[in-house]
Amino acid sequence: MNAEVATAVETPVVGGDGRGAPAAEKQAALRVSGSSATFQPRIVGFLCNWCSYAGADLAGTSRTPYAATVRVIRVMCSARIDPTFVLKALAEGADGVLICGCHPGDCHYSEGNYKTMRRYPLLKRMLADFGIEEERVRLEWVSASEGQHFADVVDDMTRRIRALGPSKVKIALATDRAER
Amino acid sequence: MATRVNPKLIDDLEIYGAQDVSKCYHCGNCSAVCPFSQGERIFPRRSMRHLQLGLEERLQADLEPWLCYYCGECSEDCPREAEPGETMMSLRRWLTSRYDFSGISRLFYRSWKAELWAILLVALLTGVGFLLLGFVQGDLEIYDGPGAFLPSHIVHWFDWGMAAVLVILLGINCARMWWFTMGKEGRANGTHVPLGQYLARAFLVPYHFITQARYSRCEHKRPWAVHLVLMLSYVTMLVLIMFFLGSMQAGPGIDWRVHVFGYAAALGLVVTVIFAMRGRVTRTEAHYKHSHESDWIFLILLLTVAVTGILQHILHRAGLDAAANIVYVVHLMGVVPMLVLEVPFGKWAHMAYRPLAMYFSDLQPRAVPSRSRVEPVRPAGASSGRA
Amino acid sequence: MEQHRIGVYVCECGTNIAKVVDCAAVVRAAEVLPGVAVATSYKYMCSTPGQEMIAADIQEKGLDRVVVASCSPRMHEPTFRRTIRNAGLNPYYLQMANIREQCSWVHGAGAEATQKAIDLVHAAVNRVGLHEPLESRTVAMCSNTLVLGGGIAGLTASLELADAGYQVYLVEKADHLGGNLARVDLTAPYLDSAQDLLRERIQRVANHPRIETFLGTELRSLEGYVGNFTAAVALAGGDGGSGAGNGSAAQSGDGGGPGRWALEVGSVIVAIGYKEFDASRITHFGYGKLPNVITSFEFEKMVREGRIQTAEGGQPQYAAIVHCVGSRSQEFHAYCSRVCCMTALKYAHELKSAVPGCYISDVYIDMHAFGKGCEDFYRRSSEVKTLFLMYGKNEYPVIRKADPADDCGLLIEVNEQLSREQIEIPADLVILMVGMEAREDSGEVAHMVGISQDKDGWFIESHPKLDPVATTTEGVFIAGTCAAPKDIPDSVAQARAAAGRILARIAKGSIEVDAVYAEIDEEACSGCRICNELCPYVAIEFDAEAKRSRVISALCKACGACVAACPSGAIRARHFTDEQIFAEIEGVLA
Amino acid sequence: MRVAVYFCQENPEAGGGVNLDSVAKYAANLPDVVQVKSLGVRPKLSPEPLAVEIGEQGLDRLVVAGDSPGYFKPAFTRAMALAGRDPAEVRLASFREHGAVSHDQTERAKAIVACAVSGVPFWLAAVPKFTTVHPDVLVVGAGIAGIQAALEIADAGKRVYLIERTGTIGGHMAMFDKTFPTLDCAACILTPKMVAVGQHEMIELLTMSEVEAVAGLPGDYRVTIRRQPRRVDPDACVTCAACSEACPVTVPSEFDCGIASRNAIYMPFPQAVPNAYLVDEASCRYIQSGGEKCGVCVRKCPKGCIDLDQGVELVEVQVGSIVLATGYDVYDATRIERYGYGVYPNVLTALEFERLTNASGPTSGRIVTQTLRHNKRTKRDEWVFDPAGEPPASVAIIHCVGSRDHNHNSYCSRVCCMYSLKFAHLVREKLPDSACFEFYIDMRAFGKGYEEFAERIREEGTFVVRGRSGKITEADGRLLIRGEDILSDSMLEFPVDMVLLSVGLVPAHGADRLGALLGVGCDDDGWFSELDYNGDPTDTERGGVFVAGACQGPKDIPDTVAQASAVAAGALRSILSGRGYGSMSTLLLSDIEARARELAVGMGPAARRGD
Repeated sequence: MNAEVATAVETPVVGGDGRGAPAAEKQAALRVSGSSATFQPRIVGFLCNWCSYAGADLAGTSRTPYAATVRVIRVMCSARIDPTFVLKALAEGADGVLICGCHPGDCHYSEGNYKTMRRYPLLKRMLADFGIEEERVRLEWVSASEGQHFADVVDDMTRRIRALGPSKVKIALATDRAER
Repeated sequence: MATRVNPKLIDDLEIYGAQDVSKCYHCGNCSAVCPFSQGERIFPRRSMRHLQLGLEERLQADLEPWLCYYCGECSEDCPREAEPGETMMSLRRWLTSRYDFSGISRLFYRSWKAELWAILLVALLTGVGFLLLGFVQGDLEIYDGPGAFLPSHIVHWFDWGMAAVLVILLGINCARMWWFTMGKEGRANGTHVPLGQYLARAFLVPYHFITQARYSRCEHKRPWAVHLVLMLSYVTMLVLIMFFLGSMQAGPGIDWRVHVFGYAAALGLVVTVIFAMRGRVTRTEAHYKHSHESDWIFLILLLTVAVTGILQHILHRAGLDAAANIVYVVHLMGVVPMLVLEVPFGKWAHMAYRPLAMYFSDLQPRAVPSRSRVEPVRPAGASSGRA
Repeated sequence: MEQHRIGVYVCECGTNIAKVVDCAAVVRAAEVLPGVAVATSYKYMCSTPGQEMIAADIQEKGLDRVVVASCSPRMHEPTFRRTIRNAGLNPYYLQMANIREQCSWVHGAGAEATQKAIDLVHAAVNRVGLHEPLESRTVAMCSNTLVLGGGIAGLTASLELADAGYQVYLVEKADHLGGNLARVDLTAPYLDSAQDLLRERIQRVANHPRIETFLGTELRSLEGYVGNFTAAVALAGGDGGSGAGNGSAAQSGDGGGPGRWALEVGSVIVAIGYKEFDASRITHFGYGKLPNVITSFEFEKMVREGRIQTAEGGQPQYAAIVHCVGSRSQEFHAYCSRVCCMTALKYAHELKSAVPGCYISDVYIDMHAFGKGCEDFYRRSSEVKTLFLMYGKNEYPVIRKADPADDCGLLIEVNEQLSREQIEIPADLVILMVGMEAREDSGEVAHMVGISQDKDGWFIESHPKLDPVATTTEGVFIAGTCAAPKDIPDSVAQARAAAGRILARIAKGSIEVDAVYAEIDEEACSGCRICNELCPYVAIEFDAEAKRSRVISALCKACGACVAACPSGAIRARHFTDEQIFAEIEGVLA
Repeated sequence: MRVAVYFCQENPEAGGGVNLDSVAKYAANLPDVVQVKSLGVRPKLSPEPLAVEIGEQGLDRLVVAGDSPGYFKPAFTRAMALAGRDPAEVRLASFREHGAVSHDQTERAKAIVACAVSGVPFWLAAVPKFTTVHPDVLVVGAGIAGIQAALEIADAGKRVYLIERTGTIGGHMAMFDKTFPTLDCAACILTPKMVAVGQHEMIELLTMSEVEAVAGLPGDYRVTIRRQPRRVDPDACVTCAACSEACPVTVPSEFDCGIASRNAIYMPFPQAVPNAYLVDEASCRYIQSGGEKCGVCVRKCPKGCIDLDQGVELVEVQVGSIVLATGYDVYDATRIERYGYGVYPNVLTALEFERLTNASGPTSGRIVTQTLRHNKRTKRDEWVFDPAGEPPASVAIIHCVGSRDHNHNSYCSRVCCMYSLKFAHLVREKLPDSACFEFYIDMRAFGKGYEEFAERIREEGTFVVRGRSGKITEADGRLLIRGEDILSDSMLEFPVDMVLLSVGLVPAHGADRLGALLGVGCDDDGWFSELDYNGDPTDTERGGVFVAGACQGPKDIPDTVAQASAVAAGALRSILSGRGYGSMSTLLLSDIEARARELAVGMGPAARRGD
């Protein structure tokens, strides 16, 4: 009931929007730089709760625009990110996977990110075996104070993956569904 | 080349009346409320700044102090009670002493005792001189006509002599003013104002002198009215004495053609002077809040002259010629110091400096580059824009 | 998988979300997802009506899972957990979708943002179905507190706690109490005695039965979790400093040994203060090269010793004070050090008093006279004819030696902003107001107690506005200048605030700790012990007979490192299970 | 030890405080004191002759006494050094700083001198007797400070009575749109706390209430609270708005600073806590007509929870500690004619703009200029903020309105610079094509992340002008603003569409009365006086009474919250230890003397370290 009362007053503001504008421009820029203008990649981001997720939040609070391509999944620590998560994501049709953790030495759990660092090369090798371009998976350190950095990472990754085009798995899945 | 700061200058200016300038924290309020602060001429704040920093050269070249009429609004609105209006007033005093070649003005402003003694001395000499003149060639019982104690033609010649002295003294100081504000400055930034412009705009001097047009643009109108009346009365009196002294002194009949002006002027003088004195005592209006000793000396002197002038006139009409003559001498004892001391060296000099300042400030933008070197002296102000 | 009754609540957050994300569309998309019983949007979900709406639906419509799509869970997860708990649902039956910080605030209005929001909601719906009812445990709260740093903040916090009747261990790295304030003579703006203030605190601390002071001592490690920490402290760098206060008493139990103590504490207050900026880093000022260019603290010493004089031993006729040395600059520190302006004015007054004839120039950028009585203090210093000169940010004044002809030793050249003149200021003594910096050891400390630092090295509070003394690590608090530059009153207030938070906990006797931790399925565990070494909190013990590993849940901080590493997949991270995350992945990519 | 006492006054006005002669007489009779001198107001001291005097008298310790005697200390310190004595042995006896402000505090002044003479810090010797403390706490004022303090104490399991003058908690913060420098919306971070207060079992919330009388002693106060009738049962009300829709009266809304209207029965704002309607006695037709007219809301209310005849209620509570968090009001901008506030429709105060730009405000956060509307009821044209109104093409923001000005408030209001910058950001964000000008004197961006924020605003393209604008006049429908742009050495005079006045903060009305009731002093500007500026910023002269937030002096949110928690600490400290401080006024000179004497033993010279 109260919902109606309150929402009745409210009508979303369209236009005259300062924050929107730069974001839009940016995305336009991304499009032209990308190989195919239409293709909007889907990136799954695994962010550690203490640094990177906070960093992504900071990008928000400081209104730093970036491509709307990443879908964030929060984990307590980058060390929690099981290689199978990455493979799962790719298998489900992600065009890329972004893994973010605290900078080496800053881990909330003192050395979780070192474990991540050690696991990463192995993961890459695995991907190579599956014939997945290694650029589709990326490990980045983003601290709680690096909102801008996070935005840059996402934009950069979006650009690269656009260049690569949709992931094979995804295409396979698509055709697969088409046949069924 | 950087200009050296001189933190001692404000101590010096204190003597000229600028007591609170150090309080200013430069919010710019005063410049914003002042209707005259426009374009290149930003004051009082900028002048206050130059004073705080002790940039004597700059201050000496500034015309701004003369462009301020002390309506007092800036002082009323000042958040720090830094009295910008009074600071401008003090700067005018300081400038007067700077323009003056003789150093007398500086002496007067720094010690009112000296000023008083000088006035008394000159008055005494005048008194003695005229008494001698009277007793030697005339009769104390005769005020006017043949055998007059002080024959008008002699006094008239004397007046012209006075005027000449006055013009010379004041002329020199005005020339110095020109040099400081136009000549030297012009050289500094490699420009000069063409003579043609000087001539073309010359009318501004009498214009501003007579009308006080600028003053009328202040928010508060009354000070302007008072000042105008005072000034006009004074000028009228001057004209009468300089050109119609004969018919002025003639009597006992009243020659309305001249005397009516005399009465008007005298009335104007007395009323405005008393008004000013009242203001300085009650201190209700901002521009009367602070009084320098020189202000009082000036007013008292003017009042004496006016009153004695009227008195001798009345006595003469009453047929008490002897008394009239005595009062006449006293009158002259006031007039002479006023002319030789106050006008060139004291507060009265501003009646020359102010219109000149208007004139110069009008000319300065008309300056053209001199053929020699051309380079701006001020560092170009960084744009306020997207800082 | 059994059918759930999930409620999806999309917050418009005024227009913060609604202006970019088409909330109605998100609701429509959510409605059709499997298990979703209710989907609606509202202006402010966090408001009372918003929360009541959820509670009502839980009771009336029999919801068993709740998804809130709004701001970051770091902001409101506790709020909504409380809401559904009060409505009789297990608090962990909640999942939030962050469609503000990570969507509406970073993307332009349009289909993309809305689609992203839909995906995030989808993921949340998928995940929440797999949530398990978890119970957060309450653990005992140890009433002892460890205070790091014996400056005014540390002293004040210690006294506050000890006066309430609880044990405090005050650990100071230096060989004396008082910190930076011990070097100060008078405090701005009332010019009261800093030493009296300090003497009062130190005296009370020294005589307090409940405060145990460790001088010349530093923290070596901090184990455990909120309410149950074990702090290892030891004499700094082995050398005893001036001995370890009265610390050699009872506490040197296990892990002890000479000059080492293991302290059982429930909370930690970090109040390690600041260090001053090294003025020699700014070459324009010639600090260290020109004899009469000194730092604020060097001048402070002169004042205290009553020897305000130039290197040549003469009385300065001209003195200059330069503000913002190392602060508010691009090359050094972007931030304002907050106290220098008032300190500079203090010096102006002190100079006037000790060297009556001295002309003082104060070279500043903006006069930060914001505190109680400060503006008045500023006015007074201009009344005594302190000459204030304004220079531009990042346009440093240049100090150079004067010619023998000049009546002063040094000249400061500055582009004076208020007159737009390039001017030079005579000076015999130049005081550089050096700013504040994070201490070198702040990184170390941060790491040991598990809190984060911002780019300048200041400790990050858990919320800059509403939680200025707490940190992301439960039970660890920050106070005073180690969080950011601060003056004495603000430091004291913060110190008390930290003490207050701790007293509140102690008063309750116990604290709730998160129910999220790892657990080992003993059937599946192969006893390979990989996890044992992996755990940074030694929270995994090995049962020799059973040849199985076991997690000590109280110590586990749920990082999940072991989970990812376990070859036999025997370890589950509660609330972050593989299934839950897989479901989330499917959700975002559906 | 040979001690000399010198009296000097910094501030001529404050000199009128204590009776210096009797203090001087007293000082002369103190042990060790060999000489007492009165140097008068702002004496011109030169160290050299003082040094000679010190040498001749063989003085070991100097005491400088008066209001803010620190102004003269360095001269004495240097004199001591010149005379070859220990320069640390110059002690201050600061009267004003230690609470000896008025004539009747001459005894206090004596005590201060006694302490200084024996080299003991005053606050160490002057400790009032401890009292037992009742565990309940009263918090006056439910802005962010009061809310924070109440929550902290209540979370410790102690009972809190939180009283608030208006119909809802939240205070000024609830009116704000965004908060500097992080720009997260005030509602987002405040409402959870408000909700928590509303739900907390240990918090007894009394809205529309004020302190009527205070009896009892520190640790055991009996406070009578005057509770204005809400006339709506907050527990029964479901905020269905049936009543307000029926209400024939419309008056300006306080919460919206009068830029929007409300009914006589209304909700201050949707997230109000308690979340219920209330009746404004002053505008309700029924009440004004003595029950003759109207009363339609009662009939319309589906739950029958409106009782227009409800009367005032006096509640008495017994508490051990009292927290003052009464906050502030904003300066009345109409007192500065030259800004034309109240004359020109588009000259707004800061709070009005907060509401205008707030998503939950009358224009749903659109920044628009006022439009002239014909009001059918009053048959008059009125200026209103219409969501469809014309957005301003240029906005000027004037800092320090009523602050830092001898003619108004001489103090700095501490928050205006930052919120003005925030406004600039909001304007540029919502109206990217608009021009925005900041007229400031000093940009006081001193907090954590503030300077960076200021830089960001400049980069965003706001014109930041150093120079306070002097005047605003109207020229063909626009506002003509005139001021000096000092940094570019030019005069500015140009038209804008909207002017925002960054009005300063003044003590909340009635704070003085409350202070009088509780025996808490106020400083010259009317803010509550803390016990000690540096050492005890949240305690007061009165035992068990604390001050938090802006009522003690202007403050931003983080500092306010910190103080609120600090106050919670003070209250909890005394509750948990069962003993709290008594009032300073109960201290006898003899007690302090005695304590100072015993402390003097073992009280070494000043801590001189870290060089």
